[in-house]
Amino acid sequence: MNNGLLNWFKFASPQSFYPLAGKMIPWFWALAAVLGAAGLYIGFFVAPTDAQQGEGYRIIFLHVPAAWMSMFIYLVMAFWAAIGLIYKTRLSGMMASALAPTGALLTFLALWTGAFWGKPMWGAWWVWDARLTSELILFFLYIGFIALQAAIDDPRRADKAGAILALVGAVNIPIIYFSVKWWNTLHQGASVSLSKSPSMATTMLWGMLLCALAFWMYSIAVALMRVRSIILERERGTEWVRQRLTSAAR
Amino acid sequence: MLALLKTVVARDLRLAMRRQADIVSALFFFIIVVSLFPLGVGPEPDLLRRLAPGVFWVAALLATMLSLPRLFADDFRDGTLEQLALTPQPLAVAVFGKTLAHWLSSGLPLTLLSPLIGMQFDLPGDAVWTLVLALAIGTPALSAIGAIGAALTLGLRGGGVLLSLLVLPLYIPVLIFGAGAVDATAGGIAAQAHLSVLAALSLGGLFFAPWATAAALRIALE
Amino acid sequence: MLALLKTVVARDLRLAMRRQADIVSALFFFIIVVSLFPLGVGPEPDLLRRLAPGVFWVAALLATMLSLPRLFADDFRDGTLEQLALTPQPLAVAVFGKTLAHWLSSGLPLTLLSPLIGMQFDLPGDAVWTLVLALAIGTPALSAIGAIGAALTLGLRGGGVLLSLLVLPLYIPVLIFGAGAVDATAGGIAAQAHLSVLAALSLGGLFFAPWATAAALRIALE
Amino acid sequence: MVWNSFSEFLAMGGYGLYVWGSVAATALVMALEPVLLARRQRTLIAQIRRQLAADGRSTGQAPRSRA
Amino acid sequence: MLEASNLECVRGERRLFAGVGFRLEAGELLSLGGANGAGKTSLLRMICGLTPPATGEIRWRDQPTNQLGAEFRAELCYLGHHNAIKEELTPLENLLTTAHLAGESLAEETALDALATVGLAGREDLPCRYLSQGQKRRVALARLVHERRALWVLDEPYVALDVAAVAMVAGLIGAHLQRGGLAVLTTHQAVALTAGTVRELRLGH
Amino acid sequence: MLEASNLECVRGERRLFAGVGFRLEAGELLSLGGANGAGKTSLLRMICGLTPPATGEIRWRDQPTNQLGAEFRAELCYLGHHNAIKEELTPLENLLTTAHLAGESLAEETALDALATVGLAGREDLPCRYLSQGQKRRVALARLVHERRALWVLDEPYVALDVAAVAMVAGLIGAHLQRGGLAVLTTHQAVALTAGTVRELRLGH
Ligand code: HEM
Ligand SMILES: Nc1ncnc2c1ncn2[C@@H]1O[C@H](COP(=O)(O)OP(=O)(O)OP(=O)(O)O)[C@@H](O)[C@H]1O
Ligand SMILES: Nc1ncnc2c1ncn2[C@@H]1O[C@H](COP(=O)(O)OP(=O)(O)OP(=O)(O)O)[C@@H](O)[C@H]1O
Ligand SMILES: [Mg+2]
Ligand SMILES: [Mg+2]
Repeated sequence: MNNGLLNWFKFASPQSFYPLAGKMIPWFWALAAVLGAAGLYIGFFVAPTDAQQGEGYRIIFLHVPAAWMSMFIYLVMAFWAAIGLIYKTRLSGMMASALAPTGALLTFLALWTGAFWGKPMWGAWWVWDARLTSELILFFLYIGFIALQAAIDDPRRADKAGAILALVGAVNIPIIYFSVKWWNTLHQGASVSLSKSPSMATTMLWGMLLCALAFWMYSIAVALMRVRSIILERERGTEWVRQRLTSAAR
Repeated sequence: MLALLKTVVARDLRLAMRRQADIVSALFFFIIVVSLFPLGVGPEPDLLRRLAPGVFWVAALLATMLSLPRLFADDFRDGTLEQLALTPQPLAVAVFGKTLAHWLSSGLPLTLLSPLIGMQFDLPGDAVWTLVLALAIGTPALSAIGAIGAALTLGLRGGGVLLSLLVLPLYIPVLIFGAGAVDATAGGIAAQAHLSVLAALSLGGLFFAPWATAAALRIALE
Repeated sequence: MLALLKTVVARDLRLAMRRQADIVSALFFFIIVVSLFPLGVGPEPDLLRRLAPGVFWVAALLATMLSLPRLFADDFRDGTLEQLALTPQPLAVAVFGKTLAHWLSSGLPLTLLSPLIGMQFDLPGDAVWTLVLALAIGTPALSAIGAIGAALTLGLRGGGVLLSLLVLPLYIPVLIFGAGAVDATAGGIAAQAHLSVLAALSLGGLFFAPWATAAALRIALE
Repeated sequence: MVWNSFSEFLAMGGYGLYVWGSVAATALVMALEPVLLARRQRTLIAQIRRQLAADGRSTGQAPRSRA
Repeated sequence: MLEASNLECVRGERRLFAGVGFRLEAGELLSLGGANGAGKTSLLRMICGLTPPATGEIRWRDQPTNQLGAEFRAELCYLGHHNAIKEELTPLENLLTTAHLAGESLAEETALDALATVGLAGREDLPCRYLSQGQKRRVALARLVHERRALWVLDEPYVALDVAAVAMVAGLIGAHLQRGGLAVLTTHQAVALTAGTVRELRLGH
Repeated sequence: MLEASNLECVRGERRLFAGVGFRLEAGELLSLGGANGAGKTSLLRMICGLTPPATGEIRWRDQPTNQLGAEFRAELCYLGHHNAIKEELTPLENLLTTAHLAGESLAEETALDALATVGLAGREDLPCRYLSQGQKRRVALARLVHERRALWVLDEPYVALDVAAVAMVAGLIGAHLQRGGLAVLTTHQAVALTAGTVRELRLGH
């Protein structure tokens, strides 16, 4: 067990993770492309027209994956933050900061595609529905995390402060989600509500799942790219970076 | 440990008193924000009555938040925070003391004042009482959660605005249940459930937040 | 004189940029405060549409005000203000420069963002444009008047809250005419008159406020 | 295949603006993010190479930090 | 009693010092020298446990300070560049709260006596904001008059003081050493102590 | 050139000094002495026109300074207890803006040269917040390297500086006097100047 832990820490060192990430990135890109192509093909060419929403519902193939990933990434971010605080591994903090912008962008996409869906379906770009509102708050949490780290220029300090914020946020997200939900239902029912068909056509479901997987792979690929930049930035003074960059390879 | 707690609370309260304006102004800020609304929205009593709970709580949030940047900043700048970090007791105890003092000088006066403003908005009597109760139970959570934000943004210039960016999203549950309690009473429903959640939030906040805050402070001191 | 003006504006803007988060956070503060209201008041679109103008202007007021305490405080604490007071040019010129920089980093971004939030509240198109126009014309007055308050409370501890106490009442005309303009358009009336008053307030403020501010600063320095 | 013609595909049953607006935003973000990241990595590497070269030339002198 | 070995300090991408070590016994003073920016303040903060060292260890009574924690802090008195006084409190109030926060009880007469010792008689009840630069420093230093903790860590205690006050503080430190206390201090002024052994450590090249 | 007569300073209910007067000609330095709290800083601020004196008058080139106003300020360079630097700007940016705010144009090379003179080479682009106490003071003092205004008013310029830096600043002041400049300064350290006539004035009893 001890041995396994040691192995783990070996990869947790930026020095050995940097080339590993470099090797993994193309694979994740390939997976994202294949899964995305398949999902969009099913979504846009195979899946039938929805009885209530017409063709407008096809936004679902972008919206739902973006929404799922936006929430999932926050959890992963908080996980890395906790690891960083507990085991003091340098890489963890870097992973957390690498994930945040991607998470924020996906949250933005969920909001954007949601708004573009809402306008034709509900007649408004935005309503104060529980789910929408909590997604908006999630966006604020991401922005807060990014802004906090941007405001601190000692990276180690930025990591620790960010980690505390991410953890506090992670504890709060469920509280926020349920409070918002309760808030909405206690008032008079929202004047509009999601018209979910009880049993989604299986093709639809498949398209959505494939797209979600594609978004997942995309997120990993992008996060790995970003973490490589972060590693280089922070370790620019070290011997291994010097060797790596003075030898021909990159 | 208790002695330290007492000293911290006493010192912070004395400082708040000495800066005379402090307590009074937090109050007045609350009053002014609440009074601005009728000016911006128009004077219909029905509309205002519906707005009242939300506006009150938003104003309470903002008033609490406005005094947060100073919670640790002065102590940080003049070196007192280093001294606190070097006392034998855990830093979280001192933080708890400061949180308490912050509540005593911001949340409490605001709570005591609220019946007056409730009357201004023509709220029914039992709704006013729920308002007072909700504020009394909920505002400690605001101080406790706010302390985390204050500690995280310590020493960062432009901290005041960044602080609100971090803290306001975390305040949302308090806002919702706080306003919900008053709304419920005004609508003739019991506010019990809302108040219980508020109490849970406050207790949880007062218990866990000081540790997070202390950790953040140690980082700021490095 | 113009050179001094340029230096002051450039320096303050550079400081704002350096504190990176600053401008972005002022914006997000605005967004968040605006979003708090539906959470406090409830999600009915009709109610929210009526509230929107008032809420926007109150949020703009608060966002501007929140960045005011720092307008002179940093310069005061580290001695830069003494240096400014000792330049051969009138202090009012430097003050004007700082006011301008403050508006560029608070009022302007907020104005540019407002259409988006207008849509969140489901405002009709022409009301959104009036909102943008009103904010563009009115926010300079907020910066100019705010500067006086910031100078008067300089060096007084507990200044942040005291500042809001002084400044908010002075902001009320801007609030009334700003919200009035949007309300008028939403109600189908021309907003011309409101906007003219706003313009007058801003021009007057930008012209007279720097002198008052400079005088207040000299007192603070004594 | 559910579409009879390309223009029908574009029209999306009257929801073209919304569907394609969403697709465009997603595509834009997902294309831009990796491109920007790749560029950041390239400039960073070039920067560090320059710095290393400069350090190699003038050894012993503390490098001016924070480019 | 206080021992440091192989300390390294890294700030940003700059290594300020490395391989620094010393050993200090009861009744000894470590005088830290070095140019501006050499890392004296950083070293003092390391000793106190405010900043963790990049490498190396600090031991107090043969135990690592980061393990001792509260036990070590209970024997430590730190005075930094900043005065840690509140401008709106009076010198008396400041002195009393500082003591209470440090977990000590201080009678009012003792505090008044300490203030008189540092030359603030007549200013006990004037808010510190009105005091001159040197008077503010004296308020911070008044704490040392009745301080009996074993280890004093003082960052440029003589700054802003006039000649008489410098002598007075040097006297306080001398008495502390004579009682068997330890002290670490930095200063750019050459000040002679009345008692105790002085060890020198110069940071930087 | 600079002349003060019968100055009185009252703070709160306390009269700090009264009947203070002096006369300073080109190439002369007035060294203000006195215990902590004697009123040195207060006197300097009076000379600059930041605080009006309770009684008495200050004249520059035989005209009252409060009438001269901007004209007097254009010949004055004041450096207070505080450094007047922004922690988030770099030394280079700080120096340039200070000069521009004072209405002077300063080329970037000149500024870099000044920073090198005060020993900040290699720190030009590090935000000042990271600098040590003495380095911050040096940033403020870098302004003096190319300062050609006639009257320098310096409040404890040597504070926090190491020995080398004190000598460097003393050299700058000496050169200024030799060019025919005037200076008023306070300090608690005895520092020998390289040139110029020194007049002493002690405040307090
Ligand atoms: C800005 C507006 C919107 C936002 C922020 C938003 C946000 C979200 C979020 C966070 C989820 C995932 C929640 C979960 O799985 O529990 C989600 C799922 C979903 N959304 Fe939206 N949404 C928006 C608008 C819309 C609109 C207008 C529609 C359709 C009329 C819609 C339909 C759906 C559907 C069908 C799901 C999948 C639900 C499931 O499978 O659980 N959304 N949205
Ligand atoms: N992020 C950073 N990057 C590079 N250098 C840094 C950074 N942070 C701090 N430094 C340097 O670390 C040093 C801190 O020194 P410290 O404050 O310990 O000096 P000191 O010996 O106490 O000096 P003084 O006598 O002036 O008080 C300074 O030289 C400063 O320039
Ligand atoms: N409101 C007040 N009431 C009484 N005394 C006051 C008041 N304000 C200031 N003082 C006194 O005025 C003096 C101000 O002195 P000043 O700052 O000019 O001293 P200084 O000579 O520069 O001293 P240092 O060497 O410490 O810098 C102090 O002695 C202070 O106690
Ligand atoms: Mg130091
Ligand atoms: Mg002085």
